[in-house]
Amino acid sequence: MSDNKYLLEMIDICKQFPGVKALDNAQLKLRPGTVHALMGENGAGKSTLMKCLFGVYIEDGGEIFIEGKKVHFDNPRQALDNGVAMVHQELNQVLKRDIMDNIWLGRYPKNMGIVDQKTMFDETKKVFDELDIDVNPKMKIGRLSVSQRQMVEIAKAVSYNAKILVLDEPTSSLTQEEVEHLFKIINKLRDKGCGIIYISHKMEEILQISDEVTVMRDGKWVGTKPASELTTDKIIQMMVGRDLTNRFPPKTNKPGEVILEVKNLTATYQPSIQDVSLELKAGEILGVAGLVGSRRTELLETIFGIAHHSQGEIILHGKPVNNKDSRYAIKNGFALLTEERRATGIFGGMSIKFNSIIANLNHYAKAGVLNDKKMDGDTQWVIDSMNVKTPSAKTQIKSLSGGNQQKVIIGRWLLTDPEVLLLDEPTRGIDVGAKYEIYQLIIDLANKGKGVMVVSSEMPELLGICDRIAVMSNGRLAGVENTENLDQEKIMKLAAKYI
Amino acid sequence: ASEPATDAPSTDAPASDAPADDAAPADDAAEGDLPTIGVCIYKYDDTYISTVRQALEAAAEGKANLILNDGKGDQATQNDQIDLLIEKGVDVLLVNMVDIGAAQTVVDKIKAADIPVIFFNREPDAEVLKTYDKARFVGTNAKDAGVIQGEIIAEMWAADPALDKNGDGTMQYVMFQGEPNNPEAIARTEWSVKTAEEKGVKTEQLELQIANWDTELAYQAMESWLSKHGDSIEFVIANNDGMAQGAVNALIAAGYNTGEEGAKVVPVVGVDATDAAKELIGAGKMSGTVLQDGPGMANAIFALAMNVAGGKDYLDGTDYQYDDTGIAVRIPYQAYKG
Amino acid sequence: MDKTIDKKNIGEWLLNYSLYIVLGLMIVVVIIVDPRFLTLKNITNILSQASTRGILALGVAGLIVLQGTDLSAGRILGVTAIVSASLLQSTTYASRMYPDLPALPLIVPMVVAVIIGAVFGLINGFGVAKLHLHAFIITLGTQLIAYGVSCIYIDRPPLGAQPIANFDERYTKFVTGSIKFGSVQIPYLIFYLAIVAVVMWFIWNKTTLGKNMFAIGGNPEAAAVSGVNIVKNIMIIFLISGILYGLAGFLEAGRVGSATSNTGINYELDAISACVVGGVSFSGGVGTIPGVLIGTVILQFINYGLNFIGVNAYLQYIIKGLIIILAVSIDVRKYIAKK
Amino acid sequence: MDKTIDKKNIGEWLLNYSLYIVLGLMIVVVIIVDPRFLTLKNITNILSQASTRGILALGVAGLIVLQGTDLSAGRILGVTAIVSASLLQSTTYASRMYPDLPALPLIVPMVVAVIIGAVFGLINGFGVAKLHLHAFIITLGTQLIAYGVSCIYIDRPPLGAQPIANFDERYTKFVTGSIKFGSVQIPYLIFYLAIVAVVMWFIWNKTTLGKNMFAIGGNPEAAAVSGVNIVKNIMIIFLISGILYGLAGFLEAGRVGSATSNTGINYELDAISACVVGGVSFSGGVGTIPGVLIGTVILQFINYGLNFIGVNAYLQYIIKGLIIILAVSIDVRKYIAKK
Ligand SMILES: Nc1ncnc2c1ncn2[C@@H]1O[C@H](COP(=O)(O)OP(=O)(O)OP(=O)(O)O)[C@@H](O)[C@H]1O
Ligand SMILES: Nc1ncnc2c1ncn2[C@@H]1O[C@H](COP(=O)(O)OP(=O)(O)OP(=O)(O)O)[C@@H](O)[C@H]1O
Ligand SMILES: OC[C@H]1O[C@@H](O)[C@H](O)[C@@H](O)[C@H]1O
Ligand SMILES: [Mg+2]
Ligand SMILES: [Mg+2]
Repeated sequence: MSDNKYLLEMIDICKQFPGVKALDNAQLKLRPGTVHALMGENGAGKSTLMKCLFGVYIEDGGEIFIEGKKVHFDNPRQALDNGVAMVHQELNQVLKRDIMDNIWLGRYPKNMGIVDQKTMFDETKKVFDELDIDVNPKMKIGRLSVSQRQMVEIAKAVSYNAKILVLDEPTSSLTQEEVEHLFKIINKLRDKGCGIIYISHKMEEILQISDEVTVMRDGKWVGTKPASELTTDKIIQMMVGRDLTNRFPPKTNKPGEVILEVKNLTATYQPSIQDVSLELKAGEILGVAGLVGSRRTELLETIFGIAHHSQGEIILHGKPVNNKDSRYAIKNGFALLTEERRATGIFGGMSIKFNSIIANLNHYAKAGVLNDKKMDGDTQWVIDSMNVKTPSAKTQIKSLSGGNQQKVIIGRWLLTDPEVLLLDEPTRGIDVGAKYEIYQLIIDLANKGKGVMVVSSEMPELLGICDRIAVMSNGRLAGVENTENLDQEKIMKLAAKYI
Repeated sequence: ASEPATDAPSTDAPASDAPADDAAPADDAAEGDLPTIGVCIYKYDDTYISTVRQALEAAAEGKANLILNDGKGDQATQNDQIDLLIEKGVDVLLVNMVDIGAAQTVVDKIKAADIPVIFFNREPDAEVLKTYDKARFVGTNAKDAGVIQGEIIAEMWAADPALDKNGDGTMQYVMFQGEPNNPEAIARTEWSVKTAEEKGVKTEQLELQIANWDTELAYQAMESWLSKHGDSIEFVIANNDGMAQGAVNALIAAGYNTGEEGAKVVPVVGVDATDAAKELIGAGKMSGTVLQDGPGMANAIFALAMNVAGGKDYLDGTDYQYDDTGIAVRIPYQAYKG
Repeated sequence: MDKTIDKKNIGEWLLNYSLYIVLGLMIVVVIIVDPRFLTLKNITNILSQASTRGILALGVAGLIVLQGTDLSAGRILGVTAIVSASLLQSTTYASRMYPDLPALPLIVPMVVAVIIGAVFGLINGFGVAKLHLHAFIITLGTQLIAYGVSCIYIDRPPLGAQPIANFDERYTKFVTGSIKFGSVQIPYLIFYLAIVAVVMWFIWNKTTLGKNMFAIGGNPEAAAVSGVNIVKNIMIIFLISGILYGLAGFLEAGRVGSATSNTGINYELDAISACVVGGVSFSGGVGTIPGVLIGTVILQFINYGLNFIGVNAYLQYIIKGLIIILAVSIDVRKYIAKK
Repeated sequence: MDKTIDKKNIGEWLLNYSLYIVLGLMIVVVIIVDPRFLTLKNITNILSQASTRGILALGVAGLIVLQGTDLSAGRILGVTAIVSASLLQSTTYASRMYPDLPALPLIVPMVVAVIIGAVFGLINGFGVAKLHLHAFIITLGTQLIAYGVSCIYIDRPPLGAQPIANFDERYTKFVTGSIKFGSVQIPYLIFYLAIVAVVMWFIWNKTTLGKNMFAIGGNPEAAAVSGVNIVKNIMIIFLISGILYGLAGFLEAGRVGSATSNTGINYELDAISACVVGGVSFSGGVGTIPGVLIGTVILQFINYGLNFIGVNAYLQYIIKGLIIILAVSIDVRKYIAKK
């Protein structure tokens, strides 16, 4: 059929979901010993294509060849058995079990029919050492931070020793350091002759790591080119089908008076944040940087009131506020975009309308009875102003791509007309086009005098849009600096201050 | 077939004959001085059985300590309770079995502990009881209730030709049976019809439903039968008043048996003579029932129990007699027609 | 190409209306076996029998939407039935429970029943919302408690656990009466169910409470972040369920003509089945009022129809089991993610 | 600072051992009310009474770990009890079900019971794994079917639905016999439970099947993408549950001395309660074998202890309800995420 030039060929793959043609004759050809980046806007069909390869979905049409042999996988087991391993965009882990149980799930080493815990432990340790992961394999995985969990997921995929390794946004919550480490591993695997499919929205990474780049748009194949022939702008142009000159919109906001003061905030249930004090001004974008587990998420949660504090004060407009829970927070003008969209953001089975209006019901209700017209109007506003790609307002949100889901949730919060926005990784897993839109939105909000706190693991992003950046280190505040005085290296130094 | 021992006095069986009275007066007797009687009830909230239980408690007041146990309609639970009562060292056991099939197991347990036992209401096989010389039974003659029902039916059928609505000379009836494997239920179902036939009533069964003695289940079944058979149903026979009541309520809702002048009537007969049934009969909404004398049964059980607890023979000083099994005391039924 | 689309559309249509199709098929089978089934009276019978169950199911449905369940529904119905019954015995009935009680206005026992139901509902809600118990457990607890309370209430010397019966005429009329439309008698009970269903539909679809319910059921953590007062909303939904049980209990005693400590036993299984057959999902956040109603009618139809065509009582259990499995198997096809 | 840590540690310790503490407290209360309770015989009584229930609970537990439940457990136990009983009636008993059946080796009826249980288990598993039904629904269906089958099996002309009783001596001995250790009689039943518990502990903790079970219960998607054969593993866990129900049914008939169509009714509620009281969580992926055992013993102790000190039967329901709520309320504290 075809010569063995390619490790993997996916030809004319089609996949239809109710209402969406997710893949429309998509193509991908992966050479052995290369890193192949798969790029595309949110919803372009990258994850779907990989899930077809991995047997999670079954394609409606098209052919898949591995080393020239036609294959068809009905389930992940078959894919794994044929040398394909995958890190999924969503973290699929059994949080109540320990790390080793998760890593060896589906292939437990056995000794006379009994699961061999010792081998599991030793092998896990080996993989972790190789990847420089420093956690006890016997720990419950649910106790790890998101980024640690992502590292474990990568370790697991690597440990399959697969010919083909798919990484679907593996670095979405990794720090710079961890990313560097991951790249070392990837390079090692490449040298061994593995083929690696790498999906990411982080342009720098793509150019740094990949040999070839395939770009998709609307489920279709747009093109495949050697990375050496590409620049960020060229990739973006292929992805969006038009020019996108700047990655960050012009910063037009002007910080004004202090609106929010956080004084000596210490969370009740430790380990968590300790003695954090900072100020947020009207019209200011304050970044929050830090290493994994530095408690940035907890900082936002404690300010928002869904995590309790034992000491300290939160002062809004000079008056202490007591955010006893999210209702008080919303009433007091706070909004929190959470880090784990699927777990704590979307109502998957519900419509876009439901997802848009749910935090703002008080505005539509008279004596508990809702005004449908107002709700429809606001939903339309969310779809329009966030540029949500959806067939209708009644579509279930879970059938949107990750990026579009995120836009709906940002829209949800904007409807509540907050004064202080707490955004935890607002652009995680969002494509460049949409990222730009979100940056613009953040700046617009600041222009309207709102205070915005942005937690992000992408330092260029923080450096690109923030007025000041607070750096967290091991639950403490290591410093707050004007952005002009900072660069990636300085941030890293601060991040290590209390370790 | 053996006739019931109708000569045994029931309601007026003097509990004061019981030996416990010879002991110190109740008020200054320490609890420990009184005999301890373990009682196992098949299901506490069974209407009829709870009359027996209440009467038993009244009889025991100041004369004995009763330890009452609710079998909850589950023989396994009852077995567990018997183990416990044996371990507590009661003087006598009174057992109203859930499932008479388990009688041998229960008798064996009790025999091993050498505790006297009186079974009541739900009758185990006499052969089983005879494997233990300290086992007795107090109850009714299961078939009698059915026989009396049959007599009531035959009498009514003969007295009022209008009951044969379709005039075919045959009584089309529906039957509500208690539990599937309860000997009383089976005997009542069988003998009510058999007796009516013996007395010259030709019968045809339209429907039979096992309704677990339950009013609601009977109500539902009756409602659907009524719409299916309409006026073809000429008689309703129920193993107890609970189910009869459900049938009556469904009939009333469908415009029958309203007790008003000229209303269409489908006669309903039950067993137990509960107060509710008596009231319905008084109001002309139900036709008859068979009185089962709960207090009478309780008094008999208690008298026998006190005797054996006091080291005497079961029947010592009472007017009760064994039937031809030599170990069972029978409390008679009576017809109740209002 | 056109043909496959047609086929797919028909398939989807069949799925969407599967419940109605199942019901329709069952009706057809019954009519074929016994054509006498085809009377209006049978339909009104089924509907009025479905009424108290329907009200119960509407109460349970909200709890299933909240990812919960309710094992206590039947017993709560039982205790409220007993209490309403005891307050409405005919004053001419000598052995009534409260010999000195005057004839009460109907509304009084109804309110008492509703309050008792509400209290139990609140206990269940408290268990779920505040004690963080799974609904299965707290309602198993209240099931036992409600049963114990019923027994203690009903079982009084000298007679013991007697059924409470012989009701005041007004009560019986209020519950079992009917309106004549031309030649058709429509039982009041059908109207009562209809009123409750409309109110519940409104709550589910047009109020903040309804939206919050679906939010909590769909993703409790997201709801917590979105300013939904989880505790309050769960408590209110449980409160409403309790109110409906109380109402159903009040009606059930009147409908059946008596109440015993057995009244309501296992009703919750039918109510839950009705919800699930009607498309309310155990995974939470999914369900509709018409679905619950059709589920209730299907179950009641199974009971009634099988009896009507004279299926052996034992076989009825097996058939009922099979139909429940079948109906839900078809319904879940809608939600099974395509691979 | 040290003090608060101590306090916290004590708090945690109390939480971790809460079940044992609850059990201990109950025992103390019973002993205070009636010191005669303190005999070995009472303990062996409770344990042997807990045996068949414990085996049932061990079967149900795996299904709860899989985020499921089982409403059919009691009825499956019932049908297997009936069938084993019918094959082991004393050959000298005239009205036995199979008059011509010779005395069978005990293993034959046991295997038959286990096979019947296994078949029901597989049907349940098929419903969950293949038809994608919630366990509540498929097991509600098989509950009805198993009951119907029991009734039809037991209800034969000419005698109708007689209890199946009068067992072969070997059977009764095998089930209700005991071994003497010094002055203590230890019933065989306790050993049977112990053996089953050890086997199940091994399966849960030392085999791929067990680990897969926890993974599927904890996060089915994670298990799926890791190449776990979800369908197969679910089916096997259900199969095992069915086998245990069959075994429990075989033992239960022998223990009680008879089997009827009522045998096993509502046992599943006790089994599920035992699991949940013992810390098996409805949210899936959590549970231990010792937990299930202690849960079973706690429930049996409630029954036994309350009867022992002579608590009114109706009050017992209320107290049992309260204790279940209390025990689980304490247990769930462990898992409530504090923020
Ligand atoms: N299970 C599903 N059911 C229905 N539609 C789906 C499903 N999964 C994906 N889709 C749709 O298929 C399209 C492609 O989605 P996919 O997740 O593959 O995009 P992506 O390129 O990975 O996007 P992102 O960068 O946001 O992860 C989207 O329109 C999405 O809404
Ligand atoms: N070293 C650790 N040991 C145990 N648990 C940890 C550790 N680090 C973090 N966690 C837990 O992981 C979760 C995530 O931590 P947190 O979100 O505060 O870190 P972060 O700096 O926001 O990291 P990320 O960038 O991944 O969001 C928290 O619930 C925290 O309790
Ligand atoms: O076994 C229970 C039954 O006992 C019968 O004697 C009685 O008539 C029935 O109403 C029912 O109580
Ligand atoms: Mg994707
Ligand atoms: Mg974080």
